[in-house]
Amino acid sequence: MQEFFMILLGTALVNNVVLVKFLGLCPFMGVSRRVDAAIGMGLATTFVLTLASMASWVVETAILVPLGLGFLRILSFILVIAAIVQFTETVMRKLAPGLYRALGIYLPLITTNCAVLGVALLNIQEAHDFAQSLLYGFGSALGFTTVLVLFAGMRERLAQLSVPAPFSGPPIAFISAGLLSMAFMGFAGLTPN
Amino acid sequence: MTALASAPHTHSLFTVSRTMVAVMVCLSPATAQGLYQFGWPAVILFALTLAAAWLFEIFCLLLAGRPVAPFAGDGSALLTGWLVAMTLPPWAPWWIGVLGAGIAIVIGKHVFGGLGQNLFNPAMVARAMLLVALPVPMTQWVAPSDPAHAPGLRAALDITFGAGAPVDAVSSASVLGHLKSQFDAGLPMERILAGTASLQDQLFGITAGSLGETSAFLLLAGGLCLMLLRIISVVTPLFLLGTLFGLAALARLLAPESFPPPLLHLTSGATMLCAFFIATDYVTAPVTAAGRALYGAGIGALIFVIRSWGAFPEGAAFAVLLMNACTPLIDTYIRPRIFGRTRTGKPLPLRDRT
Amino acid sequence: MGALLSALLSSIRGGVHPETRKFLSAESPIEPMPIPALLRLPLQQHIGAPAEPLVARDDHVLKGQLIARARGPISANLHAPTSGRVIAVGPFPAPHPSGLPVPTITLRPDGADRWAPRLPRLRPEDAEPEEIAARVAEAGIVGMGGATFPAAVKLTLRDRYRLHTLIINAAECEPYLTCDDRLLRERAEEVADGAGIMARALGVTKIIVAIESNKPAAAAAMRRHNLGLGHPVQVRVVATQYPMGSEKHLVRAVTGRETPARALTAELGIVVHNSATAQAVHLAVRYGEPLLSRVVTVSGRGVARPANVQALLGTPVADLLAHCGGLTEDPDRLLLGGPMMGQPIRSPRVPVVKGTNGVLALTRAETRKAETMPCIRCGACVRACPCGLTPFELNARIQAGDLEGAAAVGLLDCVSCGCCSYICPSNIPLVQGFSFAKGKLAETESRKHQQEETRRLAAARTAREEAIAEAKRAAMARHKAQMAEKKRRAAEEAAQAAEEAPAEPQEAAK
Amino acid sequence: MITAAASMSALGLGLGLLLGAAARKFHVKTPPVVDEMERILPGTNCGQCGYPGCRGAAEAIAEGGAPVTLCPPGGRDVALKLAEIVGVDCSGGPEISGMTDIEPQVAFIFEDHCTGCTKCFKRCPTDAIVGAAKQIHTVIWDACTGCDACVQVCPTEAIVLRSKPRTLQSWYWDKPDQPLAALRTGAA
Repeated sequence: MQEFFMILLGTALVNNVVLVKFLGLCPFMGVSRRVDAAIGMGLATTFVLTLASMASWVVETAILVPLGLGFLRILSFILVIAAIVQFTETVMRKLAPGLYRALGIYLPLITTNCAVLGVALLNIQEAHDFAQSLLYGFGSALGFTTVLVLFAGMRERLAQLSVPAPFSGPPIAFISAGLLSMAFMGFAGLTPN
Repeated sequence: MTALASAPHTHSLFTVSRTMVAVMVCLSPATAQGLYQFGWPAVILFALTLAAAWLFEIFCLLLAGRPVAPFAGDGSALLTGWLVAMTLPPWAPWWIGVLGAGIAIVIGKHVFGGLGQNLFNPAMVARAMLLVALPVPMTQWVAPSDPAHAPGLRAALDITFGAGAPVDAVSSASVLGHLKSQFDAGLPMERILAGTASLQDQLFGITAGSLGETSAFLLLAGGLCLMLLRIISVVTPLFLLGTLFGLAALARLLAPESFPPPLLHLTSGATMLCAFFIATDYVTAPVTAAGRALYGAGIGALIFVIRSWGAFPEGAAFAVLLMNACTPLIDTYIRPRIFGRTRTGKPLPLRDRT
Repeated sequence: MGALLSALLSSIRGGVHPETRKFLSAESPIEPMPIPALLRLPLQQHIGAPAEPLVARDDHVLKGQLIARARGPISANLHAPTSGRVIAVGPFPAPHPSGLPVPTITLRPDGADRWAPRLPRLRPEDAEPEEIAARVAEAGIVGMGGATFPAAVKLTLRDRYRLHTLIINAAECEPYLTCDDRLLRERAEEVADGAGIMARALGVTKIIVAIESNKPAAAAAMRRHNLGLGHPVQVRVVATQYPMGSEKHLVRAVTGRETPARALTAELGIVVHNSATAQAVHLAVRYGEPLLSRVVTVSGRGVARPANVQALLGTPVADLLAHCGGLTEDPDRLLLGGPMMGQPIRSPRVPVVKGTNGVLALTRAETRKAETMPCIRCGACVRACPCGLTPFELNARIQAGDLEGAAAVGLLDCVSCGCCSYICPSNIPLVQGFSFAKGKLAETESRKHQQEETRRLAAARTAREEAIAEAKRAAMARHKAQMAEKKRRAAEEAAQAAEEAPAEPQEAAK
Repeated sequence: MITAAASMSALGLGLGLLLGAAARKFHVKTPPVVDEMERILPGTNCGQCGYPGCRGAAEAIAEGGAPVTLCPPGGRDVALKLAEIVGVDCSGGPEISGMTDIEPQVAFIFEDHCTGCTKCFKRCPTDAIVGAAKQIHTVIWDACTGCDACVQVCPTEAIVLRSKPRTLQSWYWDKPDQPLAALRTGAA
């Protein structure tokens, strides 16, 4: 049990997928304008990422390895992820239309979110079994959501400030993200890997 | 008859510069003890950092085309420079001080738009950036020397501006650094504790450590008098020290051989300075009492986590930055209850006879 | 000791403790004032619709004569404060920071001060509640604490709500003002009697007079005269804390019950009236005297001799200041009401109205005006706000232009008491920002409402146009049909005529 | 190579079927956008946007031909609401913040020039002008939208557009400028 907790903590905080591994930066910058949109995006990505880690592991062990099609790994993973995102989109459009409009273009863009594909590939690279890859996917998604919501809170406050002209808008957002990433370096060395 | 202004037409005596001056006065005992103990190099470094902070402030104000007089005089730049200096190693070279002040004032404060607008505590931004970028010069601790054979003024100038501290002078690590290195080397906790300074020395700062962080007792005294002046609220320091002490005591109970006694956490490193002077910084802390409690507890817990398992011996800087990132969210969701409304904002039900 | 004592008394959340500076005028008794040369009486001295003037230029009026009638349910009558000649009924700058002209009756007193026939005296002990309410409305009495809500309307609340308590608000938490204090000390029995009359009109048995702990003499005077129309008047000393005088906060402090947002205190069964209103009701019901004058505190370091003056309504501020020895220096602020919520005025020529409880001339030392610095999020305003709002966040959103965001965070629950601006270490004019935001939101709201109205008008017009066009087309069609009919009939006749016609010529030819 | 192609197409086919089922199960009908937009526009068909009435403007925006800031009487609020529907994210954009809310303009008739020719109240889209033949006309300010249709048609140019006078009730303090806070960044 202790080992599972280490994986979860490790991927969520220590090797945070956005601030340490620098994956999934475009939705991180794109959807963090409002906190409620950020929470929606975080939940959608968590749903997709967890499902994608499991599905990619299944595809890997069930199809690619027995048939020796390792070179098709990225293609098949992208196919699976795209299907899951499309499924999420249809579900969200029915159940949460407000959130659907708030996320706008960024919902289908989860397919191209490098964090999702990155985590799936990392699962394979570190030869996780099914449970580990599920936890790894869920942990990194949790890290992504936490950082995204934190950053959305910061950007909402930045919008209220009167930042000097050369820094107003995206530049100050990038500087804040940089400082946030530096703060996350405090977690360095918390877990072995 | 001056131009018309809206109500109210009178004001209290509580002003910005008054609060900054009060904080600096309460910081001075601990600083004085640190400067006395680490001799002339520390004094020069301290003065340099303050001056650099003030000059950077004026430079940024001129660059932004804003009136200099009211800001330079309000002492906020001096206070930031002071806090940066307090966290530096006493005999660090001069450019560390200037660089720290520059980062704090320019990146920490003026990029966000000046006083009251920064998201992160400027002093902690500087300390974290220096710690990450220059690990070696930032961890050169100096044993406290009695003034009899401390370096003279000329020698001090050489240390700060010249070749840097002579090698033999840099010996014992700070309490936490000693703890971290020995523990990683696998020594049992009891032997490590025997090697560190006695509790009494740690309390009064007769140990190696940063320029102003050594004397926990004087910092505590300064913090309490700030509370009496009602400049800072009791909530943040109470929850910070409480959570840190609680977690440390719990860990000590569960695994005595791998955790130091809880009191050591309070008296060592930047805990006291962080609890009373950094975590209570108005601009980057939440506003409501409940928000400040959560903020203080968060910092205390993170300090404990980083010190126990993290790579850095001193976790205060990162803990503060992480909780600064949470402040906007805390302020959005933890709000005072509006008069005549329930906590969720709907009008009170009429049958409610409370 | 006082502070300790007041801490034990019921206090409210937040609030500030400004220097009261009531010592300037607390010891000078209420003094009458000679009739000024001109009286200017705005038609709108109350909340609600402005009154309708009944007099015209060159009319001669007597003291107490009705010169403007209330218009609509929420309005108030206006009476001539003294006998004289009406020299103008037209626009005159209002006693308001905007200085906008409002319709005003200007009266030149003739010095005779002859009374018109007064309203018949009423024995309140056996008068019907409706009778009392009618008399109060007839006398044109409004809330004298500054809110100026027509008092009669409040007295008719009895049929809609189950009322059980009447609170007389003598808290007077604004610094400098001592008019309620003096009123209680000198005319406690009138206030008690007025309270009793109002209690009878409201049908309540419990009467509480709330007085701040910094006015012990007033509390003692009120305890001596504690019988209002037979009902025992309970004197309740509350903590000296601004804004204790705010209606909802006083109810919270005295009875512990919190009025739900957007609701009246009457829904809790409690009605609050100012002590001066009670005294005015006493005069109106017992002696048939309408509201003609009121006690005004003239104070501030800028005034030579601070005093409490029984001034006629419509007295120009300049005359009032002259009566109190004039100004010692050019004041930094000249305002009506208290320093916390008072309104600055552009010139001393504007008149005193029913809601003016103070005229202050404040010097620079008292206003402590200083440069506005940026907000450092110190949270002092959040602690000071009695309504539990976050003023610094409201200000940040308003400055960034996000007024809807400010409204979502509680801007509309702000009562503009001034505590946040008073305590702000950066001297930020928070209340002015909130007034701007509320005004702008109201303006946008009314513009949106007007857009809907104009859309309805546009739709109605196009519908009418089509109806007219339709009718015209129908008329044309009918007309064409008739013409066709006529032509066809003419053609038939012509055809018949043609058949008969060949027969006739033959006869003629024979 | 065949196995690769076969497995991929099988995978693709399977997922496709899954999505088809999900799409049918979660189908949702979206309201016609044009009607929604028309309801937001003021509806006075004043033509200041250059399109034939508000319906025309709504259709133009729907096709994407027209910017959301095309309606001056609507001001910023209408522009922001339209932007939300169209999904254009320009809350901070220059043209939205540049659209300062113009003071509401209303028509004003100079009585000494008015000859009572009734041309104007026939043209007024909201019947805001009151008058009869040979009688002096006047404008009801609450009903007037400032579309200046009457100004163009008046033979004696007796009508001029003027901002609405402020009353004591509608007066409010102006926004306190905070000079020392920081340089304004051009935001509204």
